Amino acid sequence: MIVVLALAVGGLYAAGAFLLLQRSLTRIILGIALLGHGANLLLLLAGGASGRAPIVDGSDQAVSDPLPQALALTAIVITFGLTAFLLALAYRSWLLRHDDEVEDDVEDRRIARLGRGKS
Amino acid sequence: MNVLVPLPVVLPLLAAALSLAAYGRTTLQRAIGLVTMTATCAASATLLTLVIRDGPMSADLGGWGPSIGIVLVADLFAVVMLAVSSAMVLAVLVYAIGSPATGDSAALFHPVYLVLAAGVSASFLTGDLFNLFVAFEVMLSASYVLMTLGGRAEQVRSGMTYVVVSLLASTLFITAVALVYAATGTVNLAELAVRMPDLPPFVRDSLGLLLLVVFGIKAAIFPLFFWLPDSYPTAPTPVTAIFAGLLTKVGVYAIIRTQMLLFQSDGPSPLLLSIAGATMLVGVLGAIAQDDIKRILSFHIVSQIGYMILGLGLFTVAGLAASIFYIVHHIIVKTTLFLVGGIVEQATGTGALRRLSGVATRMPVTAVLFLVPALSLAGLPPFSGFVAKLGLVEAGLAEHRHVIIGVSLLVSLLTLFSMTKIWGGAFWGTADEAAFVNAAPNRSGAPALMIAPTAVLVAASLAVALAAGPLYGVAESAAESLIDAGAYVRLVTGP
Amino acid sequence: MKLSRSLILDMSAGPVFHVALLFSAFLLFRGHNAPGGGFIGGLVAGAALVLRYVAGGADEVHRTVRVAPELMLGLGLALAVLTGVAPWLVGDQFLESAKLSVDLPLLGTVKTTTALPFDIGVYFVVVGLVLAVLRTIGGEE
Amino acid sequence: MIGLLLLYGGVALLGPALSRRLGARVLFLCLVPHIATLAYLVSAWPRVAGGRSIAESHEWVPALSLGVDLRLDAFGLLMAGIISGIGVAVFFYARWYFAGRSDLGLFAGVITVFAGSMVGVVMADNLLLLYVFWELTSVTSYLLIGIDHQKGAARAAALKALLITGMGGLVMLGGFVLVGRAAGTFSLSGILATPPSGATTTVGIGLVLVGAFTKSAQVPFHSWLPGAMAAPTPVSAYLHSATMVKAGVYLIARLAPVFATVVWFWRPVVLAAGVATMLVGGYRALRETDLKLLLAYGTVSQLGLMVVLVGAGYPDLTFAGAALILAHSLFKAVLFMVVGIVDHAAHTRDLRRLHGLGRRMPLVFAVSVVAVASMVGLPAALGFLAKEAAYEALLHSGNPVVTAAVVVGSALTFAYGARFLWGAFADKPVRKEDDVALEVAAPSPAIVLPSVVLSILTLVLGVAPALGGKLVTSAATAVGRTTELPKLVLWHGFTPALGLSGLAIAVGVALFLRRGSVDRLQSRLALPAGLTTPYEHALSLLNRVADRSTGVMQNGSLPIYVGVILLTVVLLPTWRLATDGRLPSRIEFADSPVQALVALVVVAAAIGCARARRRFVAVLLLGAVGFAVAVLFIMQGAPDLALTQLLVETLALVIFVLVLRHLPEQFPRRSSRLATGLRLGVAGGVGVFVTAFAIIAAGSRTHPSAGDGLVERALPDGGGRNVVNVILTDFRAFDTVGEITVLTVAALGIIGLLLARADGGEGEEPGK
Repeated sequence: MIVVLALAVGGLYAAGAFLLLQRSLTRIILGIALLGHGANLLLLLAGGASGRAPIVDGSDQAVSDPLPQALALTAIVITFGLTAFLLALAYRSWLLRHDDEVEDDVEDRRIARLGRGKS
Repeated sequence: MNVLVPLPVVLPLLAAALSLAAYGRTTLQRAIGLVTMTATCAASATLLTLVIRDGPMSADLGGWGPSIGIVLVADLFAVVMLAVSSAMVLAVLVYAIGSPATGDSAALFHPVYLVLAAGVSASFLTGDLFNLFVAFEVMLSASYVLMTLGGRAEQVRSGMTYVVVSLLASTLFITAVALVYAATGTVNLAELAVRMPDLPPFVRDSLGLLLLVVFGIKAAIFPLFFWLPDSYPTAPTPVTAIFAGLLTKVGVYAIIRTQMLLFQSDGPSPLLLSIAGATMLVGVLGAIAQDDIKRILSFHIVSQIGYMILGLGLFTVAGLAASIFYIVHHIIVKTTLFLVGGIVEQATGTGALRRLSGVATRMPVTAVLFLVPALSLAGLPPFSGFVAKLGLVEAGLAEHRHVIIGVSLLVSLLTLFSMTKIWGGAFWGTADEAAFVNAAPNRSGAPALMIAPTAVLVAASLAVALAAGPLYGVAESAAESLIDAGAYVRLVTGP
Repeated sequence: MKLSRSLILDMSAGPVFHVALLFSAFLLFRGHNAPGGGFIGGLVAGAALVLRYVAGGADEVHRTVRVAPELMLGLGLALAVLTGVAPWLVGDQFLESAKLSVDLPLLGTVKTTTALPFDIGVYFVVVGLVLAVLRTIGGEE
Repeated sequence: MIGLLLLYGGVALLGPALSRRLGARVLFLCLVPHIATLAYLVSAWPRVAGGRSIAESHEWVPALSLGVDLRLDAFGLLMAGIISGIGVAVFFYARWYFAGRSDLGLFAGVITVFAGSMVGVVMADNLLLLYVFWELTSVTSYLLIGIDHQKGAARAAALKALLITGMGGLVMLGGFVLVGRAAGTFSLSGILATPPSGATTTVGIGLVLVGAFTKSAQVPFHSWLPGAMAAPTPVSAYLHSATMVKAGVYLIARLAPVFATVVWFWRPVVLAAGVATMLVGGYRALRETDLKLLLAYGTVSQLGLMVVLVGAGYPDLTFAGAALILAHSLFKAVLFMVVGIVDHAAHTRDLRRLHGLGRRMPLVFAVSVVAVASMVGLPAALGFLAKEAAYEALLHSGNPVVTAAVVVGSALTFAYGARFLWGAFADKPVRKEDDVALEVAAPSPAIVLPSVVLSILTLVLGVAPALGGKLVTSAATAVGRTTELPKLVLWHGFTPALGLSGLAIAVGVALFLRRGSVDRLQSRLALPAGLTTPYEHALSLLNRVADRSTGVMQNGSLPIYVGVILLTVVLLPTWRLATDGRLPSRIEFADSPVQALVALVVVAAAIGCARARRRFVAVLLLGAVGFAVAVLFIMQGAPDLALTQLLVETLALVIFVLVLRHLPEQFPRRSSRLATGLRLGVAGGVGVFVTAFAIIAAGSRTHPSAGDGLVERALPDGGGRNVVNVILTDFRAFDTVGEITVLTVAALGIIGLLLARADGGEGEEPGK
């Protein structure tokens, strides 16, 4: 494992996690996207050392592991589709409430107040 | 057999495509869904009988085999889950067609619902870790759409929580897959089972724990459960019902599958047992604190997951058999309870206990349909939940795990308490005719197409109790095959 | 807020769009042997549609592609799954591929595999998704 | 025997179906299984007399040792006879009690299930099966107590009974499994034949006792029984005097002869509970002004006495206990039915308001006198024989303290028995505020008939001990495994036992005559009203704990949920990694300086994105991350991946922009320093964890990659040179099918969300 790349993955995860912990939905989506980048890069790195593109052309040079590439490609596309959906959800939320923040659950808050009120 | 194994995935998927092509022609879409799901049920049932008779089967997709392509594995555990889940999908589909509340979004509902069915089947069948991720995504993406169907404000809000938490779990799943591949060089489960023991124990354990967290989020175990009670209740009833019955169980299935195949422990796992106990307790306490039928039931999902993890955590045949039986029982019973909750909501326009009263007087048939699964959920005899609970108690005491069994019995009492909260709050009391705004003028208060599948499921749960002997035998065989990871490997890689 | 539009974009959208579409088809067909394939082809076609959108808004996209996104998604998915199911007819496994040689009027004999119709299905689904996005998220002003 | 149980089940199903047509007459239908049971018992009597038994077995869940194993011996026969015999009387009574009501379908069904379960309890030879029937009686009792569920008090009482007995049941289940495991069998007869011993058994039996105590309303679990009086009178007469509450006594009687010696605490605990229950019940019965509650506490007291008698495990005491069980069932059922008749006739059960009823309904008064005579142990009634036998046995093998307690208990019994008769029937002055005109309707002969029959039975058995003696002796033989038993006799002569009887009666008479002083003493000693009982206290504590814990755990905030998940991810595996994890020895820093530079760009852009205050800046930086990652992909040798990444990133940017154009330019700023610090901490932990885990995981690889095989087979078998594409469309085409399915669904979701009405989509509200 190349340390620089592992560090890059770690950086992406850290930044993504930080954004995910926010209340603004836009930031949360950005966080998920960053985490997605980190995960895809990690997947690729899992294949081991870098090499020539895995295209069979008769040469003997070592090629990079194609399996993680295929897996990462699948993951990228899936993340893309779901990010698009999440953006649509954010947009819908904006249309309904004109707010970008993720609210707390109403019923949960009611019970939390009950719990505090009686104690 | 090559055709039969992928069929429970292929049929609903193809039907989803057709249903899309028939976009907006509701009758045609309904027909496609009903025909396909009936066929899927038949295929799953056939698989089940064949596997019981001849042993497990596998299918090499594309004809490639384990180290090149993706393998589907129909072992007993998988086909039991498949058979139960496809039956649930069909029953809830009928309910959804009968339910007036799903009318507006029918055009979208049908294709997406079928995709959900395909994703669930694929999750059970796949023998490949990355493909399991894909199957999860298929199932989850469909669940995101179903959960926000109609786009009401509260759905959008709770949908956010649900989608964000699920996406985080998916990213962690990819992370886990990547780390597993980095350490072993394969994503095929059978090959992983062979290679895992070669890893240093701490790497193996850490991978196991990471996967436990990943699936634990989907299964809603402690401390990863909170998204569930916030999000499930806001979806339309058929959607909540099928989520309640199936989605968390797919998570439990994945936990059991990976823990047994890749990270099997020699004796009871204190970690899993503690998680089980905490999950049971927080779930049932949450349920006691709630005031809404669907929210109470949602917290009970969490609580009941604890029982399933309890059986796994013992790592014995008896424990696993009890878990498997519990899962089957719970899928049926929990789905039914949500369907009944939906009937009450449909008739009265609310699920809030403080606004409900006298449902049993106005809708006696519905009351009976609630009572049976509610008592079963609390583990009271002679219903299926009792057999499941008894199995766990015997298995746990056989391993001298007295504390956790004590907790499970206590939780059982608390479950009963919170079921009586619904019964006493909504079903008993004086019936105010004006409150039953939408009630159909019959003894069930609901359209026949909502009542019929609910009644069939109640009958099914009674049948599970009655035929518990042979069914428990099946659960035991499934548990034995799970304990013997080598059998799985031989099936996939050949002798 | 309306996205800024330039004259050059306006004029080039038409020709560029068609070239991009052709290029996407090229990527789709060569994918089995060189970088490309259904995804990449579909994404390029999607990018072309975005260009069209930037030039003329959602209506322009609607005029260009009259197929409903739901239908395109359904067809793409059906094509991919049916390609997977077809081997059952000859007794093979689900998703088993076979090599084909097809005589096409202009290109002559093309050697390919059944992975191609599968990839075409993928292509359609990707384009369907982009269409859906542009019609909905892009539709509101 | 299973046929009988199925008959109960079948009738239970039929009842609700026919109730609309039959009205209250549906209860006649419920008599069928009782009569069938009685007939069966009569036919079985020759085969079980003298300690023998009949057994039959049916499989249910063999894997869990749960089978329908039934066994009938003389004790079971006595119990089943009481259940079905009293059942006939009470159901007949109920038909007139409920005359005119047409909503009895559910009632008929549930009470028949109850009766069947009771028969099951006394016939079950498998502990687990016994538990099945046991809990069924709890649930049916819940539904029966709550039959008048429009009243809040009925609902609360039903719940209380269910929770207390249900709790006991679950504890008992744990005990059963422990005992069964220790014994290696769940067969009751097997366990009694070769009893297990040791710590597991001791604990198990202790748990079983708790279950039996709750069911038979022993102190401190007795409070549900008086509450259960919210039920209609037929239910009280049947469940809460004759049958259900005897289940615990039954079980204790079965286990006592064996476990009184095996388990060290058996005798002290059982006798203490029994004595306490007897005294508390009797004391409270003297205070009640509601006739039904008076009887309820009387029942509590009698149950205590029964437990004392059968719980010691001595044959002669068991014999007396069996006689008392029979006698109690007969007289207590009558007394409850009488209360129902009085209530119906006078519309009150308050003994401060009732007066002069003895004159107005002499027949009812007469049966009550017989029943009370039996209860307090006056000669010529069955109860006298039972009590005499009890004193005999206590003097012979009992402990003097217990004997004294029984005398006190009997004195209390006499006093509240007299108080009952006086309260219900006597001509007495009534306080002015209570003196509402008492309109008394004459009861119909049919409703009185069952009481008359039972009273006659009490007298007949009382003066002809041989009739019931055979049954009681056989029952005690079956339980105690001994044949050396006394007999029921009318006249023992002037024995010490008779002396004790006389003493108890004398004290009882004194207590009754000085009832004014007793009342004053009791009200001075009484606990202040409004004090919460332990049950209420526990219930409110439970609700508080539930609210609080849920309020803390489930706080509804997404960032906290995400934070907990991330922390779990970091902590759980890290805990294991940190215990003995090592970094691999072979670590490379970077392939090339350019790679390091691009990696730096990735991280810098990611941090910039996380820090950005403006939405567009953040999105552009996200794009920069994407493009830089694509460069890394190319350097790693993944052109397809890089190309896909570039295109996806571009399209994603477009979608971002399309959405963000509607949103404000700046992010809202509201975080405290602490919150930001916490976020940074968690985020940093995640980053470190992933980096470390990645390096460690990759460093522990010993096997070759699956990808190597794919490269070899791509061209010859897959028919393509681009291995990645062959994987996607052929080797792992199934992944791709799933992937395009996700895309399809995402597209549908977008369509669904944004083409739904933008006004809030109220159209989806159920029922609109």
